[in-house]
Order: sequence, then C-alpha cells, then structure tokens
Amino acid sequence: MEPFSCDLLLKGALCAYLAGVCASLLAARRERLAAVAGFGCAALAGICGIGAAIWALLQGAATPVPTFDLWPSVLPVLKLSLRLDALSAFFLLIVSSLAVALSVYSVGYARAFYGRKNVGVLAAFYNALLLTTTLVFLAANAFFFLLVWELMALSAFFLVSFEHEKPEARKAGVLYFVMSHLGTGCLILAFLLLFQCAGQASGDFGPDSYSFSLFHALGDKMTPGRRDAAFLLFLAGFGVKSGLVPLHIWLPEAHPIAPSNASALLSGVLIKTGIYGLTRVLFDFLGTPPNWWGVTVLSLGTISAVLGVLYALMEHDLKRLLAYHSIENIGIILMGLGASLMFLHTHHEVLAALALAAGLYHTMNHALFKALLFLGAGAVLHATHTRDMEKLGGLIKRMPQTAACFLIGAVAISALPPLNGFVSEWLTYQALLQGFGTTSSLFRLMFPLSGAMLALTGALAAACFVKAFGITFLAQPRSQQAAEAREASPSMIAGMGLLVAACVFLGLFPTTFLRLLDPVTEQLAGIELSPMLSLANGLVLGSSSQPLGGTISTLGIAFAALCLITVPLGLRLWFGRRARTRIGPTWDCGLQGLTPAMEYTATGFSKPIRMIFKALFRPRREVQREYDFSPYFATTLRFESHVEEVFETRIYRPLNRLVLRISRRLRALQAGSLQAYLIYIFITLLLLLLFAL
Amino acid sequence: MSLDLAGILVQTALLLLVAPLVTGCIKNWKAKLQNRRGPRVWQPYSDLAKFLAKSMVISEHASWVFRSAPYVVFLSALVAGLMVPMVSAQAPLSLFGGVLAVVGLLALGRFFLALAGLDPGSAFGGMGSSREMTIAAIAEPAMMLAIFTVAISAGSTNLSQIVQASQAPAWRLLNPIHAMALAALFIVLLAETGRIPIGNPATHLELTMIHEAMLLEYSGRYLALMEWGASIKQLVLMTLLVNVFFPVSLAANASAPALALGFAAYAVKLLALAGAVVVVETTNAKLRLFRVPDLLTAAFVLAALALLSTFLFQ
Amino acid sequence: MLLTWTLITPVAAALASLFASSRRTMALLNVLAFGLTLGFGIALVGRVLSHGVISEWNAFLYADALSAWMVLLISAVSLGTSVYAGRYFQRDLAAGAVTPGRVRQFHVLTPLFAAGMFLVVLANNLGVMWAAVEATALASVLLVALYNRRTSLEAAWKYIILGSLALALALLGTVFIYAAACKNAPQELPSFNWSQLMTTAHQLDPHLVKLAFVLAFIGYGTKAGLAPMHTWLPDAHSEAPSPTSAMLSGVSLKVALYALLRFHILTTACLGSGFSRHFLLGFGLFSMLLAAPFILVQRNLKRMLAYSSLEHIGLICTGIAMNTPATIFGAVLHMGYHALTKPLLFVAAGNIHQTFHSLEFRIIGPGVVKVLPLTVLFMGLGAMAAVGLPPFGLFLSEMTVISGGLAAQQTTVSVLILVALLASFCGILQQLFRILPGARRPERARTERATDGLAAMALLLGGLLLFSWWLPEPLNKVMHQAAAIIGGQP
Amino acid sequence: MNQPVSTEFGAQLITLMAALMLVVQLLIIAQRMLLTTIRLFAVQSFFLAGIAAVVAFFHNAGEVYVVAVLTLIGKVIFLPWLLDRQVRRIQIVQELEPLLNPTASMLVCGGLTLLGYSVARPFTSLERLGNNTLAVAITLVLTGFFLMISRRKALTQVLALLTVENGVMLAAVALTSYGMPLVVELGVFFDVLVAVMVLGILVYRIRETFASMDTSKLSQLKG
Repeated sequence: MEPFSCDLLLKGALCAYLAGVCASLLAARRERLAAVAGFGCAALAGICGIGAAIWALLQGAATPVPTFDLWPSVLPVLKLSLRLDALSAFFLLIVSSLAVALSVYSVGYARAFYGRKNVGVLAAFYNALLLTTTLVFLAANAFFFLLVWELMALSAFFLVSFEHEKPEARKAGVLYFVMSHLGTGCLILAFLLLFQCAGQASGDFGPDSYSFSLFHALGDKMTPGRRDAAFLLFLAGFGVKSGLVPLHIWLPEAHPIAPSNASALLSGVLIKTGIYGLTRVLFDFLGTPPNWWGVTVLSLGTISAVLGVLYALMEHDLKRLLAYHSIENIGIILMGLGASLMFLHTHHEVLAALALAAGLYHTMNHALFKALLFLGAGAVLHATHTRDMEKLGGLIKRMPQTAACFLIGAVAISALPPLNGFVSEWLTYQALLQGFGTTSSLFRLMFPLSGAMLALTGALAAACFVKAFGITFLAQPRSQQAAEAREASPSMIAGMGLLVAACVFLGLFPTTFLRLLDPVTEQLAGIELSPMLSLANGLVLGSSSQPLGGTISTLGIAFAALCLITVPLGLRLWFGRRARTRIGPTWDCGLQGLTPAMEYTATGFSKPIRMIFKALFRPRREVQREYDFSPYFATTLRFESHVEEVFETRIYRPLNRLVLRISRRLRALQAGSLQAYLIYIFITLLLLLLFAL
Repeated sequence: MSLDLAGILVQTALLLLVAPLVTGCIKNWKAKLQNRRGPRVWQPYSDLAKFLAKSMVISEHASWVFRSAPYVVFLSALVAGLMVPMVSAQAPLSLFGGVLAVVGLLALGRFFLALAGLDPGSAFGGMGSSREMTIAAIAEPAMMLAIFTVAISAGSTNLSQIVQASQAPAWRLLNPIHAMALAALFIVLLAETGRIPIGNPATHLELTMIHEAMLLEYSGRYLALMEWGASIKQLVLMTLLVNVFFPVSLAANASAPALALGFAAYAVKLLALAGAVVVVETTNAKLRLFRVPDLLTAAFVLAALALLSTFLFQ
Repeated sequence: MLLTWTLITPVAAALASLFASSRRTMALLNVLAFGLTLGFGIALVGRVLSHGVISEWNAFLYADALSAWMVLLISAVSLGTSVYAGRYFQRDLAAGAVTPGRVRQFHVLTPLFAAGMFLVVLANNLGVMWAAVEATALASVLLVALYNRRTSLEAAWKYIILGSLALALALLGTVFIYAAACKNAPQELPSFNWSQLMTTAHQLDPHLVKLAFVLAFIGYGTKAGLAPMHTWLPDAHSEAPSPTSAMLSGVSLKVALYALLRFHILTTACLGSGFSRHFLLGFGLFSMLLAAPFILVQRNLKRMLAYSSLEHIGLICTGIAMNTPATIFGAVLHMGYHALTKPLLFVAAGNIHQTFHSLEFRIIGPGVVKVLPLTVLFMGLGAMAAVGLPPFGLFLSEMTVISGGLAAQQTTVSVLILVALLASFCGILQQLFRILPGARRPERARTERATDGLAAMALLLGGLLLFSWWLPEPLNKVMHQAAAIIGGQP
Repeated sequence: MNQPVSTEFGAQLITLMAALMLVVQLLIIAQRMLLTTIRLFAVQSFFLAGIAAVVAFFHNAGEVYVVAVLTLIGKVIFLPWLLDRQVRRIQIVQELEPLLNPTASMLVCGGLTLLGYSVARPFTSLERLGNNTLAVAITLVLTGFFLMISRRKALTQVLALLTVENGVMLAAVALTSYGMPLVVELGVFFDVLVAVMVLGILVYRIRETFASMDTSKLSQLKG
C-alpha cells in the first residue's frame, strides 16, 4: 500500500466519524436507525483507522511521514495540518481498535435508552468524541492541537452528563469539565512558552512557528527556568486529563456516571490522550531531560498506582471500582515513562527504549482490558439496573458469556500469566531491575523500591478483582434484580469477544506486537527493540541485549500447562473410574440451609485491607440499633461504613470553600449604595491626578 | 535453547512424588516434637489415593469456576515447579520464564483458589479468600524486594543465571546481603504456605484456618488436586529458597554421578529447611490476623536492608 | 453622502415611529432602519477599503477603518435586537408589565440611541463626539427605566448620575486637549477635528495632554465599564428590557471604548507609547480579575452576563494595551465576536425571564431544558462561545491576544489574562449548568413558554458560526487597518 | 473695536468673578436648604455668564457673546425655574443629614482646593486673562464631585452635577483663546439642558415610587 492509500484511509476514517455524527443526529427520531447508523459509521471509521495505523507502523522510520491539511486554512492564525508519525500511528491504533469493539457493543447497549433518552444524541457525541480524539493524536501544530483538545473535552463533558436528570451526573460533569479546562489552561500556557521560544529562534511569530516539527528537541534551546516551567505545566495539564493522583478526583465521579459504552471510551481512550501528550512533549519536544523530571514522573506514577488500587479496594460500586483502577494503571504506565526519562538522562538508550516500550505496551493493554471490564460492568448494569455489588451475585449462571469475558478481563488486569497485563508488567519489572545498575547516585534505590510497590499494586489488584468478580458473579443472587438478570444481547457479547480476543493475542504473542512498537521507540529513543528482544524466532521475549537477561514466553507456559493437563486426567482414569459426582447443599453447620444474606459481602471482603491501611482510609462506621424493649434484642440493625476520600476532604474542598468565601467578601464591593460607587470613582480620580501625572 | 524432554519428565515426576513426602515429614516431625506419635511420613500419599478414588459432592450454587479451579491450581504449581532448578543448575523450562514467571503463576493459582472459595456461597470460603488475598498482597512486596536484591547481584531474573552467579568464586556461604534476604524470604514462605505464625494448616477452626477454609467445599478428586497443588507450591517455594541461597553442588552437567550427588545434597537441604519450619511451628503461637501485617512489614524492612547493603557494601 | 445617510435613517425611523399607529409598524420601521444601516455599513467598509478615509461636510463626519468597523458592529447588534424586540413587547403588553406609551417610547428611543452611537463613531470633532456619547447616555437611561419596577428606577438613577458625572470629567479632558491645541496655534481658531489634531499631535504640550488623557480616561472609562468605575454596569444591564441590555452590553460599551481609543491614539502620537498604554493595561487587567469572583458567586442570570461583558471589555483593553499588531488585531477580532455572542445570550435570558418571571437561579431552578428546549440549546451554544470554547471564534481571538502577549515577552500579563478567563469559565459553567439541564420539579412544570426570540437567536448564532470559521477577505483587511490605526500608524 | 481701557482690568474682573464662583460653591456645600441651593446655583451661573461676557468683550469674539447669553438664559433663568417648580411640587424643603458634618466638609473642600491649585500650577502660563481661573475650575469640579458624594437627596445631586458643569464651562472659557467652537458649545449646552430634563423626570418618578427623594433607599441591587 503506497503512501497515497494511507492518506485515503485516514481521511476515510475522519469522514466516517463525521458521517456518524450527522447520521445519528438526522435519524434521531427513529432510535434503531440512529443507533445502527451512528455506531456503524464509528465501526467503519475504526477499521479504516486500524488499517492506516498498522500501515504507518509497519513502514518503519524510513518512509516520509504523511502530512496533509484538513482543508485550506481560512482563519489568519489557524492551520489545520495533520501528521501521522510513529507515535501518532500507535495511539491511532489504540483509538481505532477500541472504536470498532465499542461500536459493536453499543448497537446492543443503546437499546437500554430506547424511549428514555435520545439515542441519536448519544451516538452523535460518541462519534464526536472519537473524531476529536483521533484529531488530537494527528494534530501537527499547537493551535490546532489545543482546538481539538478542547473540543474533545467538550464532547466528553456532554457524554458524562448525558443522563443529566440525575443531579450527580450534573455535578460530575461540571467537576470534570472545570478540572479539564484548568488543565487546558496550563497546556495553553506551556505550548505558548514553546511557541515563544520557537518564534525567537525562527525570528517571526507567524502561524507556522506553532508547528510540532519546529518544536522537535526545542528544549535544548530554551533557558532551564522556562524549560522546567513548561515541563511542570505540561505535567499538570496532561496529568489532569490522565488522572494522576493529586489531580484525579474527577475520574471516579465522571467515568461511572457516563453511559457504559461512553465510560469504556473515556477510560480506554480519553485517559490515553494525557499519556500521548506527555510522551510527545517529554520525549519529542523538551530534549534530553534533567534527572529530576524522571524522578518526579516515576514517583508520581508509583503513588498513583498504589493509591489508585487501595481506593479501588474500598469501592463496592462496580464502575467506580474500575475508574479507580484506571488511576492505578495510569500510574504503572507513568512508572515506565518515568524510568525511561531517567535512562535518557544517563544516556542508556537501550534501557530507555525498553522502559518506553513497557509503558506504551501497558497503555495498549490497559485500553483493551479496561474497556472490556467497563463493557462487562455495563452489561451487568443493563441487566440488573444497579451498580452496587452488595445487591448482585450469582450472575455467572444467568449471564455466562458476560461472566467469562469479565473473568478474562479480571485476570488480564491483575497481571496474571498468560495474558497481556502480565507481559507489560514483566517488561516494566525488567526495566526497573536493570535500572539499578545505570547510575551510582542515591536515585538508583528508587528502581527496586518502585518495583516492590508495583508488586504490591499487582497483588492488591488481584485481591480487588477477586472481590469484584467473586461478589458480583459467584454464589447466590443477593437481590431480586440480580435474580431476574438475563444475558446481554449478542452484539454486546460480540463487542466484548473482540476485546477478549485482542487481550489473549497480545498476551500470547508479545513479540509480534513489539514489532509494531519499533518505529515509536526508534523515533523517540533511537533504538529498535524487537530484534534484540524477540528470541527463538518470536516465541520468547527477552529483556535486554546481554545474554543473561531474563526471558519469558507466555505461549510456552500455556503450551506446558496444556501438556501437563494429561497428569490429572490420567489420575482420574487410573483411580476414579467408579467415582460419581453428586450435587448437594453447601455445608451450613447444621442450620436449615444457607440464605444469600449469609454470603460474604464486598465490604466484608475488603475489611482486612481497610484495617491494615486505616491510617490512609480513616474508616468511620456507625451501627444504629432499634429495639422495642431491651437493647439486647434489637429489632433492626443498620450498619454504615465510610472511607474518607483524603484528597477531596483535605485539599479540594477547603480550596473551594476558600475561593467562594473570598468571592462573597468581594461581592460586598457592589453593596448597592450610590455614595459608595461615587467614592470609588472619586478615589480613582484623586489617585490618578496625584500620582499618574 | 533446546528443551530436553527427559529433564522435564524427570522434574515433573520428582515434583509429584517429593511434594507429599515433604508435607508428611513436616507433620510427622511436628508430632514427634510435641511427643506424639503422629501420622506416618507417607500418610499424604494414601490420603491422595483415597481422595482420587472417592466420589464427589459439589455444592448446588457452585459454577464452572469451582470445577476448573483445582486444575488451574495444580497445573500452575506444576509449571512453576518446572521453572525452578531442583537438582541440576539448569531448570527444564527456564527459557519460558524466570522467577517473575514463578511468582506470577503462583499468583494465578491463588487467584482461582480464592474465587473457588467464594463460589459455593458459604461464609467460610469468603473469609478464607479475603484473608488469603490480603496476606498475599502484603507479602508480595517483601518477596519481590528480596528477589530483586538477589537478581541485582546476579544481573538477571533467570533462576539458572542466579544460581550460577552465586556459584562464582567470590560468593561466600552467607554474606550479610543473602542472610537478610533469606530471613525475609523465610517469613514470606511461612505466609504463602499458611504455616503457624500466619495460618494453621492443621485445624478447621474458622478463626485460624485460611487455606483450608477455601477447600472446605471440595471433596474427592478435586480435593486431591487441591491438596497436591498446595504441597507442590510449598515444595517450589522451599526449593527456590534452598537453591538460591545454598547452591551447593547443583549438577552442572547431566552425568549420573553429578545428578546423584545433586539429588542427595538437594534432599539434605530440603529436609533441613523442613526441620526449620517444624521448629518454628512448634515454638510459636498463631498471630492475630491484624498482627500479621507487622510481621510481613518486618520482612519488607529486612529485604530493604538487604537491598541497601548491596548498595553500601559493594 | 453615505455617512449622513447612516445617521439620518435611524433618526427618521425614530420620528416615524413617533407617529406610527400600531406596535407592529413601529417594530417593522426599526428593523427596516437597522437593515438599511447594516447595508450602509457594508458599503462603507467597501468604500473605506478602496479610498482609505471618507469625510463629509468638510471633515465634520470622518470615517476611517476603525469607525467603519464600529458602524458594522453597531448595525449588526441593533438589527439582531430589533428583530427580537418586536415579539418581546407583544408578550409584555399582554402581561401588563408595560403600557403602550412605554412601548412607543422604546421604539422611538432605540433608533435615537443607535443614531447617537453612529454619531460618536463618525464625528471628527472631539466636542461633537462628547455630545454624541452624552446623547446615547440620555437615550439609554430612559430605556433602562422603561419598566416601572423599583429596581429599574434605581438602576437608571445610578446609571445617569455616574454617567453624567463621568462625562463631565470627559468634557474637561476634551477642553484641555483643545486648550493644548490653542496653545500650539494661538493666533487663529484651531479646528477641533481629530484628524487635524493627529497631524499636529507631536507639538502639543505633553503635560496638558497627560492631564487631558487622565480625565478622558476616567470619563470614557466609566462609560466603557472599566473597573473600578463599572459599578453601574450590572445594575443597568440586568434591569433594562432584554433588547436594550443586549445593545448596551453588546456594543454601547465598545462605543465608549472607541471614544477612549481616539484619545489613546492621540496621546500615543503625542507622548509615545509609554503613558496611556499602562492605564489601559492596568485597568483592563483589573476589570478581568475583578469580574471573576462576581461571576463565581452570582445569583442573577443577567447580572452574570453583565459581569461577563465587563471581563470581555477588560480583555479587549488589555489586548490593545499590549500594543503589538497581533494583540491589537486579536482585540479588534474579539470586539466583533463578542458583539455577536452577548446579544444572543441576552435574548435567551429574555426568553427565560419572561417564562419564569424571575432571573434568580434559585427560582428558575434546574430543568429549563424541559420547558424551553430550543432556547436552552441557543443559550448553551452562546455560553460556550462566551467562555471561549473552540468551535466559536472567541477561542481564536483570545488565543491570538495571549500568544501575541507571549510573543511580545509580556508573560505575566498573558498569564493573568489566562487566569481570569479560566476563573470566569468555571463560574459561568457552574452557574448555567445548575439551571439549564436536569429534571423539572413538578410544581413548576406548567408555566406557559416564551419562545419569540428564536428568529433573532438563529440570526446571531448563524452569523457567529459563519464568521468563526470563514473570515472574508474584506472583513479581514478592514480589521487589520483598524488595528493599524489603534497601533498608531495611520 | 479698538482696545478699550486695558486688558489688565479685564483680568482682574475675571479673577474676581472666578473667586466669587468658588465662594458660592462653598456656600452651597455649607447649607442644607434646597431652595437656597438652587438660588446659589443661579448666582454662580450668573458669574460664569459674566466671565464669558468679559472674555468676549476683551477678545471681541462674537460667538462668546452667544455663549454668555445662552448661559444667562439657560442656567440663570430656565433651569432654576424648572428645579424650583419641581421642589414646590414635591414640597420637600429640608436636605437630609449629609454624609459629613459641615465642618468636616469644609476641611475636605480646603484640601480639594489645594489639590486643584497643585494640578493647575504648571498651566498658569496658558491663561491670557485672569490668573488661576483654571485652578478655580478644577476646584469647582472636585468640590462638585464631593458635594454629590455627601448629599443623599436626588435633587441636590442634580445640582451638584450642574456645579461640576459650571466648573467645566469655566475651564473652557478661561483656558481657550475664544472658548470652544460654537457648534461644540451649542452641543454641550443642549446636552446639559436635556440631561436636566431627564433627571427631572427620573426624580419625579422616584418621588412617585419611593415616596421620598432619598437616594440611600435605592440599594436593592446588590452583588
């Protein structure tokens, strides 16, 4: 496929998204048609996007990067130029593959909104979000990037507050959009600092001094003070969007409240725009980073990972639990990127490429299994109309396929072999392990310590998903809604199936995917990884060029397990030919049968962890006991336990109260008395007459 | 790079046979120390044979997760076992994964074991799963830090490399780094296998049992697989501990005398470690559940000290 | 004769509607008059692009690119609001809020108000310009006091007192400028035309020009609503009938700013760019920063829009004060887009006001979308434009100003502008999102719906969207020339 | 017309009348009776007309006479009559308690006069007839401003505005060689006239709805 068809595919994808927006708005009256048209266009666009991305990635760095203008620029400052280099192609692959899977899912999922909400509008915003996200990845100049970045935030805002009848949806929408816009403010300032430096370098401040090709390695030309300011602003701006810990409080509010296909899109793709931004800026624009940049990113990543999973464990709302896990996985990705920055500082290009590959690989993995889990949660919500795990249970018998897909997602996110989560965390471990030897300063202790924290995160994630899967799907249904749940529609299962297939493929064949990452690491860190890392013609994944680097082959493990299955089967034939299996009641210590109320609940499951980490959670529990005549014979018992959201109560709420108090005091300036207004002008006049002349 | 099929078969057989023996020895010696006669050393073999022959009762609420969990636990332990060097320095499946893969496989087994505990819907299973996952989560960083210390000094996470590195001339029997890492890993071993200070493998008392709570609903063939898997996991961890810190006379090549010497040394080391476990079990009482994290944090601090010492002393 | 025609048509419309029979004819007359003036404006732009400067009645009326641009803005806003005014009063008459006499008063005064603004923009003589600004003030005060409510009277009284006092100071400033001109050429009577004064600007006595600029700044600054002289602005804009507050907020602030700019250009020509620039910069930034807290804790819909205008005027002033071609062009562009956005918001607010009979957020309450879906759609899009979100041009102009500021190494000013814009974004989004979406509380569901502003809103939004994405060449050139004039190169 | 007795006499006359205008201004600030305030304003306007006549006479410039006559008719006769009619119709005579007691106001006016003189000092070279009339003009403006701040009655505020207007007209007449061009003078004059009429309407409507002319009642619009 020569370069011409790549532009065609790309333009085809963009037009298909646009067509999706228009089709679903036009057909808003007839819901079925709107759903099929809107999501169909999105799926088609996704396929074109995948084609263009894979073509660009397979071409390698030699061929010229396809750049073209959307349409001739009409406004004086704005040039709508797009560029598909390796990094953009990789993220285009992520957004397009998710678009296909989510669109297939959404056709079935939209049935939940028939008659209640306007499906055409949902499909329109869904297509708009995909279009603007794709444009964010392809934008080739700062002005256009900020424009589509803001449009993306806008369409995500409409998706989050889609069911605006519910007050919490409105509150979450406003919180999301305010924090996202403050982040964009930081980005505007940061990009303009780069523009200022580029303008000085090139002499004129015309529209082309915004272009990203001019920004390449601009950091070396900037003064250190301005460069660090730009770094911090970029970290804040992109940190808000990707849910880094101190800036994460909007994420657990916004993602669960959106419709499930939208929250899958938000968690799977929108967060990755923050990662794309950080990667583009830190590796492409700001030149060789000082050491403290890498240390900051690595420590923020570690803190995000640990706190994300700890707060996830305390949630018993299924989608909020998954939202907190997004924060955890973003932390893991940033650990990879932070380590890569530190290696770049000490000029270990191979290790930098390895850490960057680990981070980007985990970005892809997280997009896939997080979307899968959100779709599963959406199917559960669709069937039982509740997200509270305490009311679910026994769904595996009523929704077997959804349960199977959710289980695969749970195993993948808990980084257990042989699925893709394990591979990307294994790469991160290898990068951290080999990082110890790179410097002699005290900072090299950070690598093993963050490795240990990564292990803690992985184990806690496993505990969290045992709780999530076990309490939601296993044992007996705890409520009437859970008992009457029915399996999701075939299109929803198909959507989830696509993601399961992708997870399994990325888990078992890491080296083939690593080949796609080659041009990205070659562009950003200067090293092509796959020749070094894929040993035994692609079967085994190595971790470093020296012969004694650790090796892993998930395919080998799976194959060994298949062969060894003969042992238990042989034992069964040898010993247990006459053994019968009988179905009986669960052991109930002689009482007359177990009721669902006796099962272990989500709160109970996470109680030990809440006690161990009570310094962080500061749990509060109240037991109200009503009784008729004696306190020892309670008629009803109400138990309520609450975990304090530290960041919100300690930082954001006091800040908000302070700003409003100052504003109210300032409002007294406009107190209504004409005399006061005259005095303001009189004083201004006197001051100017005295001092300004 | 070639996978010698013979090595794999021998190691699998070795794993299957030695694991129940170790559990039997520990039970027997513990009884002797408490001057009881206790069960015979090969009692576990007969238990397993009995369970395999008996027919099963499966709870009505259980799903296919309950039925597939025994196979996953058993196979993950077995595959992990194949990646650990027991007799010869080169583990049969060492190409497919190093120590991180072993830890990952054991975690996979634990994941499905906990799910199986929750499936029948009884409170015991839920409590067992919750405690198992919590303790494992707290033990994980200590184990990872100890492994990191050892891997850093050896330069790779591949167990054969670690073992060969510690056979190098500069290696002293127990330098301070390895001593602290060994202590940390010993505590983690006790936590992972649910031995006395953390859990009590002998009783079915709901206050103390963690591992047994999850197996409560199993019977017949599945119970055999579960028990066997648990003992293989215990063997894998003990072998890891033994061969990494005391890599004395591991067979460098496949010649008969080297293998025999290696096997003998391995047996001695294994039984010595089992003895140490028995001594610890009889001299200690079980810790309250919320004191267990303090113990495991102590293990984490030990591993961190080991890491620091590699940085200071080198 | 183009300039005289632009002045004559609104006055003629005012006289005609004085004697017109029915309300409908009066509304039609207004719309017709402003349609004509828009045509004249476009013709004027064309003529100015070809001839540079047009003057009539031996330079009594004078139109350069800046005044042509202002004529265009004034006529566009007036046309939009007059289209809305026709239907607006029909509902008010039915509700008895206004007597037929007052409606006639409205239809007479609005064209006079517009005529005053045209005169300000086209007058060459600074004294006549002052008289025209005073005339617009007087016309608009009676419009503000149209309703008989206590609060409208209070707003009108404050508006006229603060306005007249400030204009007295402005007159003193004008006198001093003239005195400087006389000192320069003592023997014959110097002409008071701005164009002549510009030619002899460098010889004027700098001290006198400084004093004159200070007084003119206080005077016209108050009329332009710069903080801390802005206190009349929220009261007047929230109490006036919606069409009038749309004109007040949309363009009358900019006309006063235009007058201030004439003085600014004169002073820069005389004293260099050191003196007057700092005034605009300081007061502009202060206006932006002061508007933000008031928007954050605002309880009244129209007052919030008024404070948002205060902020936009502050941005335009700061853009001009940074004195580089890019920032001044950004400010001029911002004038245009704001002139289209603000009336749109006020028309939507008018609809909501007439439906819920209140402007308090508490009383309007959540769920307006269930009662007035189309108005909420227009208001949402207008609000998105007003806070500077991309699909609309204001994002473009704000970015031009900020990037121009950074290009001119004035980083702290640009940062302060960005902070103010973000603060007002949070305020407006939070307030509007509390009332527009959501489910309607049952007891308020059955109010009858006022949806007459739709035509006007569609016109304004269409114009805004069209010019956000397609900037025709003549418009672009006239804005560049206007920016050049403000920047000091004739 | 040949040069009559001597410009020096004219300068003295103008300085005297400017000083008298300032005295009248201080009188207005000192007392609280509405009707007297209107009459004092008429006297002040009379002096302004006198100055304009003297300037016209000595510079033999025709238009300034027109200005003088207009000021005489408008500000000395018509406006006071209009305001008088308004006061009689509303029957309110006494001004409310002002913001500052009279002695404090006097001190403030003293300060403002000092400021006026300091601002006007660099421009003394400008005046051709009568020295420091510019200082008086600026002082009149500032004290008028202060008067408006300290009084709460609507009508008094209108009068304060008119005294400020007088200050500005004095500056116009004194500073420029022949006063401002006629078209500007006419424009300014008619604007002042219309302004007072509009203010009259508003005062009347405030009187109707608030049953008093106290502007401190006008304070509902907050925030």
